[in-house]
Amino acid sequence: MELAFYLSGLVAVLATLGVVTGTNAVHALLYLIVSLIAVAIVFFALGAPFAGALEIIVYAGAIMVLFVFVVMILNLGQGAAEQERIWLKAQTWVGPSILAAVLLGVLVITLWRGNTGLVIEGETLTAKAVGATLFGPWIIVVELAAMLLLAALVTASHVGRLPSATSGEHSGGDQ
Amino acid sequence: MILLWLVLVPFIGGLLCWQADRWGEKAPRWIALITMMLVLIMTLVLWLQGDYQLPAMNAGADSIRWAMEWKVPWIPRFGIDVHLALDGLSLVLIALTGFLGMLAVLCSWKEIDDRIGFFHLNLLFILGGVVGVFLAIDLFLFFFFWEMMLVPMYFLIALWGHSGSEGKTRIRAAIKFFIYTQASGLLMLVAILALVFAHHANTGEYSFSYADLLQTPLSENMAMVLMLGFFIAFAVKLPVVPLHGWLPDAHAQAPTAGSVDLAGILLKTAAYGMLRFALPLFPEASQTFAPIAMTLGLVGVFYGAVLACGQRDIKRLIAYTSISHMGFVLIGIYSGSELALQGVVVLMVAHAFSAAGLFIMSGQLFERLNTRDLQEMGGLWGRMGSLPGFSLCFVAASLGMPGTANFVGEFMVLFGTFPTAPVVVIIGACGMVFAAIYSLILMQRVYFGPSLNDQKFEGLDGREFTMLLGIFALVVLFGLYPQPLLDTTSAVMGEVQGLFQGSLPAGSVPMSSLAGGGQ
Amino acid sequence: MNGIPMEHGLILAAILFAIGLAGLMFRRNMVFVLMSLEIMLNSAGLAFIVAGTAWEQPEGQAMFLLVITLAAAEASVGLALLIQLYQRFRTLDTDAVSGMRG
Amino acid sequence: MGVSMSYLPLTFLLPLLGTFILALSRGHMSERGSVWVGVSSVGLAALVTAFITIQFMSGDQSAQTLTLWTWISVGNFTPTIGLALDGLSITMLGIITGVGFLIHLFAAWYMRGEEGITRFFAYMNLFVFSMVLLVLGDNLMLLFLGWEGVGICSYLLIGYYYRDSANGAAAFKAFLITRIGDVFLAIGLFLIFAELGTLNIAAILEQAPAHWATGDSLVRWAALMFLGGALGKSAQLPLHTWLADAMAGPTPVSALIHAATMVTAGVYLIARMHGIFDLAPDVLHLVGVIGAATLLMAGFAALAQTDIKRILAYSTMSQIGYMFLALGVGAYDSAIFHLMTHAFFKALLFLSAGAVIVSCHHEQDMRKLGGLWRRLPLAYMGFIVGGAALSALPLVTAGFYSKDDILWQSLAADQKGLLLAGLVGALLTSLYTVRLIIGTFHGEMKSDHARNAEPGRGLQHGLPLILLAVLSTFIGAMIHPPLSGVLPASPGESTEAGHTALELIAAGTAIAGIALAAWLFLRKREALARLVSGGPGASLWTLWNQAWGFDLLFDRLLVRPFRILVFILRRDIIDALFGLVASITKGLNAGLTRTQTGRVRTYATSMVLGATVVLIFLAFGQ
Repeated sequence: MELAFYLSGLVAVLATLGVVTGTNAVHALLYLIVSLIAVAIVFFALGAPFAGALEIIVYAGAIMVLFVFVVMILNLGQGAAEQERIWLKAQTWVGPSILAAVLLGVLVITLWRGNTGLVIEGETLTAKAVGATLFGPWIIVVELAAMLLLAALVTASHVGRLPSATSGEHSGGDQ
Repeated sequence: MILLWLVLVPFIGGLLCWQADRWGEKAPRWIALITMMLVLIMTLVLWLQGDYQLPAMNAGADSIRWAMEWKVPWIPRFGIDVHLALDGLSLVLIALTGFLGMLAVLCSWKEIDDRIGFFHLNLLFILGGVVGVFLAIDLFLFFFFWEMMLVPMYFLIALWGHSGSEGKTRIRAAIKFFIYTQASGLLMLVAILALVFAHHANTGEYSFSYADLLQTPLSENMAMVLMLGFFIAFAVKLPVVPLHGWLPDAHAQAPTAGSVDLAGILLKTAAYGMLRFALPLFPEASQTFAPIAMTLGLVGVFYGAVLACGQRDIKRLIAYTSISHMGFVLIGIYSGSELALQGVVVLMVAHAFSAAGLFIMSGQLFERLNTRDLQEMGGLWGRMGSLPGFSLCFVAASLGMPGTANFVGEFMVLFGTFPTAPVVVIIGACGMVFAAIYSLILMQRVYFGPSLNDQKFEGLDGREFTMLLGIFALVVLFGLYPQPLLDTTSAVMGEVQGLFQGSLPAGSVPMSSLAGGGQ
Repeated sequence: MNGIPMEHGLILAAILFAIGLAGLMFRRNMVFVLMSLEIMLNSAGLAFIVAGTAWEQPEGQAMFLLVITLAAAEASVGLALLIQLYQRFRTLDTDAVSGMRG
Repeated sequence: MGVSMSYLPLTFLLPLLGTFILALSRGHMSERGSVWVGVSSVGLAALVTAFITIQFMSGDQSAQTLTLWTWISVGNFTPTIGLALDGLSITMLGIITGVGFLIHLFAAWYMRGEEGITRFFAYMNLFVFSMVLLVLGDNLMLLFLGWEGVGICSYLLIGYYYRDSANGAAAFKAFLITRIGDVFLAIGLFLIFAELGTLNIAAILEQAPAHWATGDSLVRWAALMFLGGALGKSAQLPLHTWLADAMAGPTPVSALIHAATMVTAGVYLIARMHGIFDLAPDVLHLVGVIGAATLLMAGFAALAQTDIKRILAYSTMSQIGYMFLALGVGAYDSAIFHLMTHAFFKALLFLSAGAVIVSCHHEQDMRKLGGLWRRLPLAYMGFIVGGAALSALPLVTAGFYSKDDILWQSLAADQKGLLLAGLVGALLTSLYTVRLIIGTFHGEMKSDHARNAEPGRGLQHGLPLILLAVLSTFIGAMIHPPLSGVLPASPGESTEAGHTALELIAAGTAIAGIALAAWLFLRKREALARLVSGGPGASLWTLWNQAWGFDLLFDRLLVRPFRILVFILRRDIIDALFGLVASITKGLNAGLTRTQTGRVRTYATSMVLGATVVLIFLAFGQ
């Protein structure tokens, strides 16, 4: 169970690195999907099957498909790759990555010194328990989540309307 | 009840003028003139029938006896009430405000021609605020009027001023004036509130009234800090040298009426504030602070004089001369001798008249020559009717020529301060030489010397002639017979001097050390 | 090996978060920015789960659910904006859209 | 039978009335009208003075006072507008109004045709008003009022020809230097009031001996301050540079102000406050020394001047030096006596010079005049009588009696040094007087101004000259000012030793001086010219011409630094300091706006930066 955790953790890290340094949008997307699946495996390894399933279905399934769909609309593919390469010149990514590394270092050091000594043995937390808390004390939060989704739905549908679909207004009108 | 009317009349008059703009050009001017005349008449009536020879306040009496008092609770929770009171000092200064208000309206008869109603509204609101300051005895009300004075003055300079020399715009000058006085007003507010809380701390109830706050015992350095709060607020308005930056700019860019008001009355509110609030509320702190204040006054005298000699703009020159005169006022206030304090009152009145006269003269020069630059003037003596003659008289007054009220005031201050601080007086007396330098420079550059062309300008018309003659008559009258002025303020000054009865200000050089020899 | 100490899980989340953050900062293409955002959100979710399971409490996973809803909502709006950006400026470069300059 | 004091205020109200009428006439007054008002006001004042003098002389000559109203009354500071009449003030009043009237009469002729004559007579009347007040004031505040009024009038009159800025500068300089003297006087007033609590002169003189012991440092300070004030007004050594430039004004002004009245105000002040000076003997001696020094300095300077009026100005300075010398040795009576005779013959000299100048179309340079004695007989007569009185021609001139009295008093007070200075001064005086007369009237006419000079005619021109000429002779010396009760006894009364011997020596020096000068300037003119053009002679001549370089010294020492200071501070440095605050905020604003680049990435990076810093602080901060 630990082996699965460490292995999939490694895969996840490598995949995200691939996403971040990728020049081709579609390749990056695929790397992202791989990383999400690796994280799902980690959840399973940790004994949170409900979360793992959610991750795969909602995250990898729905959101990534959305991304792929958008990328396909804008047919980024190969054309934009050279452009990406120009943008990724050395001096653009050195600064931010150093900064991220420093932040990482700080987090790791604080975690390392934290030594709470908690160890995860791997017994699963069943979806039933999660469901009970969700619809028990956290009922309001779920309602709020629902409202958030509704708001996102409305905005996305409104903002994302493509000109061709509307009645011939010039593109980028003042919706 | 008449006190309330004294405050309200200018405000009502102002509103009337504002509306009267619709009925033609002359209406606002006449209404403004009548309002200020009303204020002056009311004060004169008060002066004649009221007797201001308050018997020497016996030390024990806690309540200070006012000639007239009018009190209405305003915010009872904090002990704030609309408490107006009148005594000798405030009466003299309100009469001065009335007179100078009339002058301001008269001298801008032809000068202001756009938005006349709004101009007179601002002018009368300033005067109303000033009358409020002189009457308010409740510290909150005093602060209310103190801040209320500034806004219309800002508009007066910003909207009707002239653009300054070297491109300094009048908006900049107005803003500078506003920031200076506003910031210092804030300091005073903090001091007032601290005082009220200190009062609350040991009597358990809030009160802003002057009589109560007089009794609040304060620790040594707390009193010094609060006194400094008040002093800085008044020092900016007086103006005392380091904080004087706003006066020359405000004067150079203000319209004549604004300058007359500014120099004539607004500077006096600061001196009044010191005499009414800074000294009585913190007697010991003021005593220890006296030597520093006197040196500041001296610095003011010399700094104002030296800078006045170097100015090219006539109104800036006159502004610096009033800084120099106000240096003497500061010395007189902190000298602590009754003679000097009486001298301060006479000097305040005299400076108001001579500064108003000089500003009206420069206003008329501007109307004729359309410039304030001394380089472009010269040899104007015979070419302007009797204006040069009057300016000679006012220059003599600002010079401190005996026979004018300035001389009486200045010499009383110096006579009074000599026993307590001889060194300050000796250096101050040398200031008289500098007064001669800048006054004669003004005369020399404007009226004498070769004239650029011999074009004749029209002389003074009836209005201007009566105005200048009136002011000069008053300057000479108080120069030769200042007794009525002195009698009205003798009681108040006695009280203020009583505070310094305790000990000679620590820093002063007692007479014997100067003698340094066999007695 | 008797189980995974919580710190390792959290360190993994931190690494993922840092990589996402770096990507956010230096990528100029809007799509990659959104993807890095997703990574960061995902790593936050991971941290919740690790902590939740370490303390054996279901709240961690409940919170994870919320993280996911948030990610979904944010992604949809982000992509909608992306499309508008593309329509309007014919480019996906975030630097081109710097109208709000000082 | 006391003097009817109620008429006394007329002596100064009449000139004041004249000033008002002329000032408020706003230029509608014709020239004849303004002359008539100006001269008659002073004439009437002179009449009133004569009337009062007759009453005073016939009475018991006791001091009388008249208080019009209390000027200021605060606590014990109660100066009043009060007049005091005693021997000293009646003499001064007589000189001011009498000589003043004659000068006004002459001015009517002198100023004919000048534009702004109304203004001239207004100032002259104002001057007479202030001078009378100065003399009659019974307290020091009123004296100070007259003192300053006289100062401002001399400023206005010196700067009368205001078109030429040089005259303005001369007037400015005169007022400024006298103002410095006034500051000393003011400090003296403060000191006296702080110590004695009163400003009334009579009270001061009576309380002073009781309050201070002789030589007390405070009374020495007070005496020094009074001396400072007197030096300023009477143009004595340190504060004397303004008198020579004051000649820029019209000649009647120089006659009235810079010969007869104003410059003697300092002598009057010291004589009036003799009580204070008696308590400070070393300061009194200082007065004598300054008198002697000025006497010599002015004598030499007068020798090397070319402008008639400047010669007379320096001669006035040296004659006042004689008066100070007399005061220094305690001979107050002879100082006032010399003051009176000097007023007569110096006014005569100035008016005759005025006559010459107007006749030669405002030509004042001696080198351009000459040979005028036949064309201008009256002026020549004036110069001869005045010059003789000035150089103290024995027996026949007033100057002889008054100047030798001073020499005798200094001998009696055994001040050998001062006596020697006096004698050398007498020699110098006769030298430059004769040089002046010969230079202007004898020899050949050196310019066309001189050639077609037409003599003045009419009563206004002739009467003053003749009257003053008469007064400058021994007749004038017969008028003894009634100072018996007023001033302390002078040293000369007690001993008579050596009086006649001294008189002979003094007469001898005067005659020798005149003879030497006549021989030098008539015969040896070329030799003198050569001497002056050569090396050492030329530098000595310029040194004397520049009046020993005091002017230059003051200019370098005081005027130039002040001008530099004014130039530096012109921009109001302290205000600029506050301006700094404004500019700093503006700079910050400019800097910060640059950070708003509008790019999303920079905002993200700055957010992360902030977060990291906070995190680091939290993690490792405590």
